[in-house]
Amino acid sequence: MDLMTTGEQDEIAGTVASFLANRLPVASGGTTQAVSPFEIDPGVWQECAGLGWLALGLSEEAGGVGYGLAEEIMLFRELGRGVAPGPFLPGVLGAHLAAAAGDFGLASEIASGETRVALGSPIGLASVGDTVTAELSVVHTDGATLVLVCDDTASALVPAGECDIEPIDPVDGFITTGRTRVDAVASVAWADNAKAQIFEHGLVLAAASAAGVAEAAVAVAVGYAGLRVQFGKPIGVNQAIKHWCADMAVRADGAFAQVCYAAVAVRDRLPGAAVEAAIAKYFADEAARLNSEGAVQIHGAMGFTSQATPYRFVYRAHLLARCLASRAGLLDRVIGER
Amino acid sequence: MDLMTTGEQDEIAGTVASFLANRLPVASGGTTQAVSPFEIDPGVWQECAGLGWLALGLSEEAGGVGYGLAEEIMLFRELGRGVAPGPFLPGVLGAHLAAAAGDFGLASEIASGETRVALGSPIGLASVGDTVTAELSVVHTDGATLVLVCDDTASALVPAGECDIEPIDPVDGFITTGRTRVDAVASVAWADNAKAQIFEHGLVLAAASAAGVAEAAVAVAVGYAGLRVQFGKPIGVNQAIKHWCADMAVRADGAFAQVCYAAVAVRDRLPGAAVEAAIAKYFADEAARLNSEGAVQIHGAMGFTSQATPYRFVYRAHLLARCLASRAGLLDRVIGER
Amino acid sequence: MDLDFTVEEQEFRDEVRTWLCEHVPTQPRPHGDDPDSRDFDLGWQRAQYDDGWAGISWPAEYGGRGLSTLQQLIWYEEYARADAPWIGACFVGINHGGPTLIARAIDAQKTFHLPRILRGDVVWCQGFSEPEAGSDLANLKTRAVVDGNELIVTGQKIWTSFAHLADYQELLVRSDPESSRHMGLTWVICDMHAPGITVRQIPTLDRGAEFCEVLYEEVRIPISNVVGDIGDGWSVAMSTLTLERGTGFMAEIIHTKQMIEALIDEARHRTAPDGRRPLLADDDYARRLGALKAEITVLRSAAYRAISRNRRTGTPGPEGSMLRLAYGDLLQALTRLAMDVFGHDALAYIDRFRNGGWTGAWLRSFAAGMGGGTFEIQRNIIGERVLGLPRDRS
Amino acid sequence: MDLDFTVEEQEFRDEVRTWLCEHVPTQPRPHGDDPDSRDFDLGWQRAQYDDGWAGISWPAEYGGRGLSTLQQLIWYEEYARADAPWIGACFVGINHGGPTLIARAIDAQKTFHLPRILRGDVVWCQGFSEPEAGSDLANLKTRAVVDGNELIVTGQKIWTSFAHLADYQELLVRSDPESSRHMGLTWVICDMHAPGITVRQIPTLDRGAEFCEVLYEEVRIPISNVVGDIGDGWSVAMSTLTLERGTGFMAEIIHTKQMIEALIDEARHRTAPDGRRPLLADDDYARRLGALKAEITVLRSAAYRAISRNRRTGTPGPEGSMLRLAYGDLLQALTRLAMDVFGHDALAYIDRFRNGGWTGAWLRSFAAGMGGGTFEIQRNIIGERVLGLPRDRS
Repeated sequence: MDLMTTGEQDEIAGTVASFLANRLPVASGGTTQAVSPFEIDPGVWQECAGLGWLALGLSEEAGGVGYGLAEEIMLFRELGRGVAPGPFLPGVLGAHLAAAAGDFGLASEIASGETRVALGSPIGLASVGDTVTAELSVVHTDGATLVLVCDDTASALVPAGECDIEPIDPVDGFITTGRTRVDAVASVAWADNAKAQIFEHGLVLAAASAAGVAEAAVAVAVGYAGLRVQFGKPIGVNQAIKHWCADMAVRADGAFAQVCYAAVAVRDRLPGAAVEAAIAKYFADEAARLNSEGAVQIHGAMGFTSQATPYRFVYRAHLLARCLASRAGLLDRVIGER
Repeated sequence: MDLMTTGEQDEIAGTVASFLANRLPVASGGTTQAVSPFEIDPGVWQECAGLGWLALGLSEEAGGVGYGLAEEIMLFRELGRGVAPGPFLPGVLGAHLAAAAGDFGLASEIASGETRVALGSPIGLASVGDTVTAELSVVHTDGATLVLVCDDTASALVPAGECDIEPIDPVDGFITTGRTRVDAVASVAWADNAKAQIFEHGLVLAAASAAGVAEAAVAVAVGYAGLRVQFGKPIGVNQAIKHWCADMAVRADGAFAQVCYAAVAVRDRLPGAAVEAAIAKYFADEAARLNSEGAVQIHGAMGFTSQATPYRFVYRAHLLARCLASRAGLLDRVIGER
Repeated sequence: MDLDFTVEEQEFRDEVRTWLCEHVPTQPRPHGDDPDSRDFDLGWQRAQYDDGWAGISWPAEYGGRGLSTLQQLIWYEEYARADAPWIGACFVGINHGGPTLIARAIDAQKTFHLPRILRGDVVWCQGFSEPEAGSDLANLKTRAVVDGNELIVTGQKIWTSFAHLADYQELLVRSDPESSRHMGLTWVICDMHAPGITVRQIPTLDRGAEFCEVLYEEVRIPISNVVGDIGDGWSVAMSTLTLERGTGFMAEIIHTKQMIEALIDEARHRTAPDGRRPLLADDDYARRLGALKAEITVLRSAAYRAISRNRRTGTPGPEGSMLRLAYGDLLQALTRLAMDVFGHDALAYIDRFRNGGWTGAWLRSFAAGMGGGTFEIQRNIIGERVLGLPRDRS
Repeated sequence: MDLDFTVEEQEFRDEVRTWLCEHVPTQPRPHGDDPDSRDFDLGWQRAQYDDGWAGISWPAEYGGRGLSTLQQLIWYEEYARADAPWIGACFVGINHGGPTLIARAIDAQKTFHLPRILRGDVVWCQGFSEPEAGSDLANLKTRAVVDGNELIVTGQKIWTSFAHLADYQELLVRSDPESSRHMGLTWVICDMHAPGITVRQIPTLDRGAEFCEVLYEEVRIPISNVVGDIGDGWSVAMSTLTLERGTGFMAEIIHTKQMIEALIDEARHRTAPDGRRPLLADDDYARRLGALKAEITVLRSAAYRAISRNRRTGTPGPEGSMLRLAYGDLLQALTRLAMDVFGHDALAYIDRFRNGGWTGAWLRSFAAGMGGGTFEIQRNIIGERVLGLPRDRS
């Protein structure tokens, strides 16, 4: 039993963090993605794919690096900390799904970054299988040729061209978002969830990003509280601020701990893994929300602007909480039959 | 429009408060009522009745003082502040019910303190009318010859002798408590709730007591925070304590304000009065619970003992929250049809 | 203890309701960073002025309506019920600058400015906060040097709402360079079109840009624009802040009460997460909505009691701080719950002035802790001034 | 990153489970104010000792089992799963006094006391807190005067759990009357049967009476009972506190996880407020239960990570404070929710050691913020030591 990261896992995290800091630094100054018409610069995206980010956990026979979920969470935690754009979540899940469906060619196309995948979360009742019928909330629409539709019964990749996605103006203006209703669209690849567990896999990865958001939010809040002087003292000496930061730190710590536990449980198919994954997503979403809100408030009026970074965490927490499954659905999963 | 108390109302409160301080001071030092086998000393009870406390809002033709609900809440607020024992709530409601049912003789027997009434809150589905069938949670059982059973359809007085009440060892050891199941017991008096509104009346009076508990809890917490010195300063200088007290004060203030609003709305049969009463009970129960818990915590280890007073507020808040209607039922009433 | 209104008050309510029903603009207010918002806000102010509804709490001798406390209550209740527009850029003139002039200015200043504010001719803004002096107002550093009959102002202000649209500013400066804290400050009317002023809009997380930074480079302001005496600015500014916490709050409460009712109605018509029933049939959502409805209702009652108390004592008590604190928490809780009710639909940004603009309202609610002192400071005020807890003097 | 146990560890788990299954007392522990509780607690300690399970974390050279970190984890997990008794009156001896002796005592002291503690011959209590020095331990005033080869102790201690049942006390006194704060303190073993000691039990809101006040009137204690040096008591006491936050926490977490599962099961078999369906079919109750289950599960994961970290670094980090803080909040939230689940049935007081003793557990949870520093101080520790926020030095 060892829930700490290994040296190798820490190295993955370090590499991702320094790449993101250099090439995709946490931008502030706008509320919508302004510089480029793309969600992520295509060159940077290809570099990320070239570094193997989309193939970390993919088996070597499917063209992957051969690591597992424990290494993937290190990547997604950093993507959360850096509030990075880019369709990493559906990319990684899509490659796994293609591999599980036996289509190694498609898996490596996705893992190489060539074929981009959007993530479609079903709203209400859906049917996912060799065809897909559902109302979908779609994120990372930019440049996607496939949409990954995923619920707890099955996952499927469907052609984006047949989905007629209507773009919306998203709160998190750094992630391209849309909405659609598909009716019996044929899947390119699909797998039953009992077999491939793409749903639990996705919950853990999304939770890792949310945990990263929660951690980064504490870090900027603590940094500001130590520097900002009011009434002759740094505001961090005040218990109201200090205790707020303490609660945020406890929450962030718990969120990542649960992500680690759930990652191992899903990876090793331990009993109760589905509940562990649901708890990881629920708790990390809450942590990301509460900590990002806390970071805004601790920054005072500055936190309300888009010139400091806390708002980026608020936006991202809001988006992640709506991917794959949300609070009520997750808690129902925690309780089970009733 | 004037939601402040009148001079006459303040006078009632002052009289009640000074009587309670002298004759029924807030006892500490035990977790169960120890001195007497009675919930309230029979002599003191008769004095209270002699002061007209049970007859304040009863019409003069029914042998009452002729005030209304606005004056009754002043009494019940003080009973809450003083965590007083004694079956005041079922007494006042029982007298109103008897009067509404046209039995002025019974009304004045109850109002005079001679006939004592217990309060039975139905658990689950109940039938209340000229006979009563219900599972009942009963408080103020000591010396009661009648039990007031009350829900939002109707209220009834049934003979305690036919109820076979099984006593329980109560958390609030200062109030005698029991449990029973009655099956088609004939009522001595009853009235439809649409006619007599005993249920809403009771919600407002119980809420007034809970608001009083919430207020008294802030007062003792603030008093202790200003006196108790740790690390060379009164603990009240610490924001953690100060802000806790501030939140408690805001809550207590709101609780009593809503009690006043609801009292007027029920008294004057304004539209929406039933919802206002439910909100008063819900919010005052919450305020009593949170403030009594806060008072215990602010007192540190001393608050955990039964030598300081905060535990009395915890006990009483716990009891009041279970009289007539509780959180879930009250909130369902606030939302209405769904 | 009663909730009755007199026949006269009821007639007044009918009059207000009828007028609002006929005159409330039908198009939504332009968003804060839209230059059209100035015209919209001034136009609505002018409409109220034309029919005698401008400055309802201002004394009649200054052109106001001079309503009684209960009439004001009625006005604000009906204002909210009619969904009348947010006061926007007219806020400082009507609720801060104007009342301060009434309290402290000389006749010439009053005669010039008050009618312009009431008529909707001009926009005022407030120049108090500075980058190094946020909550700690007494720490401000923007300096004014007396030069003949002018003040020469150099420095920087921040969080100045609508500075980019404003004609005048209530400006607080340090006129005595040797002074510290509350001493040596001066309150002066600054012409926002004067040379040396640069206004920079600050983008906010709700896509607004009404907060501004204002830079002053040797800006010359006539000494005749000083209100009160040179060096007496703190006392003048404090008379503003006291008024700020006394008026108009009921409109916000009623508006919020309407928001929760609308959200409950929304939940009635949306589908629960299981896809099988209305969202309001889900007990979790229903009770969370019920609890919020209860809280806003309680706040309404507390405000009624505070108003009743004000009527007796004549001055607003410290209860205002308590209500503000509860209100800020509540607005955040309400819009946050709305995000949960709207689920995936909340991914879309919708401006708060537009129909269904819940995401915009949610993002805006992050500012609720910042108007007139943060939550933290409000709690200190309650703890110390209301409850009498000791202050840490270190 | 794994959750695997080796074959040896799994065999060890089987061994623990089998032993506990056969030896855990079947009757409930007597309530804290019952004198039988001493016999019960010592008897259970003796039973563990007899089969080699006493002092599982103590080094073997002192008679302990000397288990590895992971074996301890396994022991505590199985201990909780077997519903083995609360350690009760043996807590201070096993978890405070004993470890301090191991760390700081001389051989003669160790040889005399350690076997007695392990065997369940004696009860120890802790004499640190005083009426005027609660959280502020360095402010203590109970004084000790050296007289030949004795200390003469006069003063008062409070919140001393089980003093009325105890044989020995780890006592912290001020031996230098001129000293202040952390200087001039001495840590000494006090015989609780010595003349001049008066113990008064303090009744608590959960009907317990295990907290005591201890009065010392010229109590003579041999100087040979001093651990460490005279005047070095603070450093000796701090070695105790550090150990306090490191051990046995997993048993509490697992126990709490079992409580929430039992509560969920209870909700499955109770009726919803509407009288028409199981309580667990009510989405409000179900999700509140789900949220608590999630939180305790997260705490388990965080404790696993902290244990993994301890194994690598060899010393428990400040994470202990963080977990304690979360645990205290959670225990209160859990028992409070239980009061809601039990509804009217929660009117009845039931002792926490008895079956269904939820009201007793709820009342006891009010003490959760008081063991090893209040919530407030825990949050200061996290803010300052973990996050590096500045301390207010005033």
